[in-house]
Amino acid sequence: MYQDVILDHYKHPHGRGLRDGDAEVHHTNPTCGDEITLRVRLDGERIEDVSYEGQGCSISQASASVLNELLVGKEVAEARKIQETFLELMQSKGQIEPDDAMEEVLEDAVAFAGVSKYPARVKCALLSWMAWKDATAQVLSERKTA
Amino acid sequence: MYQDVILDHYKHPHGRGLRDGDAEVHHTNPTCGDEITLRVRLDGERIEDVSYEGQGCSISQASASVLNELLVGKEVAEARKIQETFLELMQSKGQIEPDDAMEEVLEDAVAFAGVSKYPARVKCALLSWMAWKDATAQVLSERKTA
Amino acid sequence: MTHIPGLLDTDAIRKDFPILDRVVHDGKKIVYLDNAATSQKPRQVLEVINEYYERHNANVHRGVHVLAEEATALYEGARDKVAAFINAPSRDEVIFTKNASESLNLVANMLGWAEEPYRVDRDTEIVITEMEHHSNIVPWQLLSQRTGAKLKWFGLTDDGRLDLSAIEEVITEKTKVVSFVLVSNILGTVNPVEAIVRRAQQVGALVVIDASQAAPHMPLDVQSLGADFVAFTGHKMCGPDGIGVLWGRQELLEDLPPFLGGGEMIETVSMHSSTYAPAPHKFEAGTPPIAQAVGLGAAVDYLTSIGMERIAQHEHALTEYAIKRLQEVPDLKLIGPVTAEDRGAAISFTLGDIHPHDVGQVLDEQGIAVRVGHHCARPVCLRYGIPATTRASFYLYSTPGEVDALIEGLEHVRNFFG
Amino acid sequence: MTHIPGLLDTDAIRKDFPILDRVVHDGKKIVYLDNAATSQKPRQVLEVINEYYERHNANVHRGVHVLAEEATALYEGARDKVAAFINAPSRDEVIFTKNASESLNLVANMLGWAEEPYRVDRDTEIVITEMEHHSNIVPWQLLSQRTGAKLKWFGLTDDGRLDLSAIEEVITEKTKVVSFVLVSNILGTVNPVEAIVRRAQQVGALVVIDASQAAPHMPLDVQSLGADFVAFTGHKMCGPDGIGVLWGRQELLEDLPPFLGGGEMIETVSMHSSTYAPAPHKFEAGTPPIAQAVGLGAAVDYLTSIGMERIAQHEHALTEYAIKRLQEVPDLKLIGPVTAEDRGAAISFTLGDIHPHDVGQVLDEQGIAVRVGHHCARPVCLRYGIPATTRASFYLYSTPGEVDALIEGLEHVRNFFG
Ligand SMILES: Cc1ncc(COP(=O)(O)O)c(C=O)c1O
Ligand SMILES: Cc1ncc(COP(=O)(O)O)c(C=O)c1O
Repeated sequence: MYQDVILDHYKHPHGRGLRDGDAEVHHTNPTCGDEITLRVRLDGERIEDVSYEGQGCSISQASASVLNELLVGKEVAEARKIQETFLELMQSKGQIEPDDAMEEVLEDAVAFAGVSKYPARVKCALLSWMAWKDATAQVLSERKTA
Repeated sequence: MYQDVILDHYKHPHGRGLRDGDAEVHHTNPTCGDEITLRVRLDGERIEDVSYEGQGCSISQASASVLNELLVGKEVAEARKIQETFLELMQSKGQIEPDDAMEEVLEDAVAFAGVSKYPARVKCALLSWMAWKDATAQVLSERKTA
Repeated sequence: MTHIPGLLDTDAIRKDFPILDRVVHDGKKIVYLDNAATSQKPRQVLEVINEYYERHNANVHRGVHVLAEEATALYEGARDKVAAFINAPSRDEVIFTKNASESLNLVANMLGWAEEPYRVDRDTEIVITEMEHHSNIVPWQLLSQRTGAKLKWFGLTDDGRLDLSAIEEVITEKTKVVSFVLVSNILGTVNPVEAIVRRAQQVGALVVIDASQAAPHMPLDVQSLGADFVAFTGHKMCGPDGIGVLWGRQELLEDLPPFLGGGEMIETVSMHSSTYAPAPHKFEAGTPPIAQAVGLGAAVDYLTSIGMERIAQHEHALTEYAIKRLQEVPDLKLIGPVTAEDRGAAISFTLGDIHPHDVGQVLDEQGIAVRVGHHCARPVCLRYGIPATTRASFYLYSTPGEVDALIEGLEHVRNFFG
Repeated sequence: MTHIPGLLDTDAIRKDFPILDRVVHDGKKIVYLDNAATSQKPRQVLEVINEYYERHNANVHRGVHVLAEEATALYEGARDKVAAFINAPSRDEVIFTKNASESLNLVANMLGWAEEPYRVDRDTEIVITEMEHHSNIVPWQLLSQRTGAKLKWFGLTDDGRLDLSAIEEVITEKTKVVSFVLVSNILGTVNPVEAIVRRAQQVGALVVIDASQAAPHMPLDVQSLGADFVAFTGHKMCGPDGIGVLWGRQELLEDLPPFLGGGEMIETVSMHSSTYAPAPHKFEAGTPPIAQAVGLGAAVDYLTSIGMERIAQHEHALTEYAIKRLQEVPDLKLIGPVTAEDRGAAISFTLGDIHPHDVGQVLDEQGIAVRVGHHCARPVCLRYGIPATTRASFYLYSTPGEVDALIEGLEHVRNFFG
């Protein structure tokens, strides 16, 4: 499960640290103590920044780094598609062998395919993604009510 | 377990029916619905009568009949000894083979030796004896306080 | 051998149950007719349990090592199997308990501690029936004593059925919960679920069904029952001891408070306060009966491989035959429905004046195992003015030959005490 | 092989545990160091359980047939064995539950529903400690929420011991119950029972001891502990899942109200009211975990045949060795006492910045099974400002070779993430 890509992101995380955002969420994985504070800044439909801070295992840390790399700069709709694809992969219990199409969508994130075989670790990989989804939804719903 | 003596007492019970007494008790065996109402009449230290009515299995019925036959006319002290010997036999889990001495004390009641091997039935055999003990204690304690 | 249509191939089935070869009392092969108390276990279940302990044993959840992952997959896999067996809309609605009694107590306690609109308190009413097992009476008596709620019940007709004639007065606007047995363990009666559920829903009461004697014997579909909670127990359905099930509707399980507190049921704990995991885990405090759940999963596989419809058919045919034969025994009186219609395979009776204890004992001497007593349903005995009954109860491995043995045994009992 | 005095003949013992031959991850023999989560089961226990199901299986109590009598004798025989194992003054003080969590919830619920002088209510206080397992925290939190009683606790010292310096302020005249762990499952700490019991008795508070991590590992004598209730769990002491024990003092069990209602726990039931059986049955509603109790009886026989003193000595020697070796690992920090004195064989640690999940996972790849996380004792992690720990825990079959494997494994972890 510890692909080099994952270890690389773990040791050299992208975009780590908290910067300005339109919404902030705090998610935890109570069973292992993983935590993340994550902020999203949108410019219209474009994701301008995803900044984060937290503690956790290599999988959750690397996953946040990959998320930052993948989603910043994308439109929300596309980012959602990426998030859903990643979720699908992680819930596959090792049954999905990522093909080229999936690799095109997920880029580095396909390295997490192996993690999906470890039920106890799937939550680690998903932590930052769930936080991102939540934060984005908050920004959008605040906009609506504003 | 069904010795002829037991079946005999079951079919032709001694002293069944409620007559005058100095104390009355009602005991039940909730697990099987056996019930007995029992009265004791004492004349000084002598047991003048043990009368009873109830419903229950052959073991509990026969045991009450044997009790009546054995205890009526005895002194309380001697009856207590008999009751204790019977209790000991019934709690022996089939380990006691009644000898002549025991047979002299218990007479027909030695027939219940086999019942002691059946934990579920020991309570049936003891029901009337416990009722008798209880009723007798009541009479004696009432006398004291009177 | 008597030929009766609808029977299973019991020759084959009996080979799966090692205990049925047991010989008692100097050479008498056991005739096990105490299935309503507990069922026997097939090799297929015992092997799975052994295999679990010998190869995969670990504590579930949160473990990152192979054994913990395997144990978790097996335990949660058992939940999937049970969910499929009862056609639960979601696996997360299946809670593992230690037995049906705990399942029923769990519901009673949840409702006592719940917020509105579920809360049972002094202004509300609880409805049960006179044919409940003590495990579906005492928890409600305790709840009623502790909350001040009024406990009401449906009485019984002379022929062993629920008397629903006054249903509108029994289940009222004040009723918060109606709990009743699907198949009576003492009378054999199969109760009319629809009529009761309809009335309960009219007044907005929750419905709890005690399916302890149904799950082992017939197809069970919690969705078509229309209840809110369904309880049953593993040991009566070819599973091991120590495992029960409570199925509950998801929204309810989300809204209702936990019962037992401890490991596994929490989300996060500090000394000052805790939050709880989502159902089913919220209701599974402590190390669950892991091997037992896995065993129950294997039991469900076993039963499914034979087919619950086929099992029900087998038992129905056997019950019909047994009732017919029992009615030929002089002085024998059935307690409960006297036909096999809407009836399970537990048959209670009295035999003249002979006390059930004596009936059971003399049958036992012939190797025939029946249960005697009030069968944890004493109010039924009170209702019919009897101290106890003798009960013969059948399962998928029971045969007409065993019914015949029972009849012969009863003849012997009559002669013995005649 | 390292030679250490005081060790058991693990070559012989390991032959009793089939799972220890299990090979994982392409050829690595398992090194099972997750014994604080659950123990493995010897053949001797598995055989007894199988024999029970294959020859004696029936429901207990009230049965007049051979199987029911055998099952009852085996079940009640297990109670005798457990009573002897913990030196209980009476067998009737031993209650079988489903696990230690249920045992602890049972006590908390009894005290909530009790009459005076036991009743816990808004004017009273409950005392626990910061090193409790969630199963000894959440039941008291629930009781406190539901009754208004105040929940207080002893904090921890930096070296992983109870801070009893303010014992007179923590346990006061208002304290109704003090519940604490004998051996911590996360820190390994063995707590000073006498000091706490003495103070509790001064103020007339009941004492509950969670012996879940003690019963498997050392002689347990409920009389010399001086507590009122002692809880432990079968699966951690070579017994099956699904069985726990609550020992309680007879007078208390007589006086206190029941918890779960149902079959087996009653004396007599009518629709209007019920009376309860004497303890222990009063607290054993429904069909108990029969085969599991019988299995626990066999486990107790097994442990006794080896000798609890000898087991304690073995684990002490191994713990001493493990602590020494672990301290040689760079960046490794023990969480809990740093010597083997007054310490059980569960050893928690952190390894630099490497998250315990990663430590556990990489160890697992080498076949080494440890547990990572908060070990159902999250307040301890909060106290020491860490998200989680890695925990290695030993038992009677653990060897110095396995300690060495752990140390090597940790070196590999460091290199991997270094
Ligand atoms: C100290 C302690 N208390 C209580 C428990 C709970 O035991 P169980 O999960 O068997 O209920 C455990 C184990 O998980 C424990 O280690
Ligand atoms: C109808 C019914 N309900 C509940 C129960 C209780 O099941 P358990 O004893 O497994 O809790 C039983 C069996 O004893 C039963 O027959």
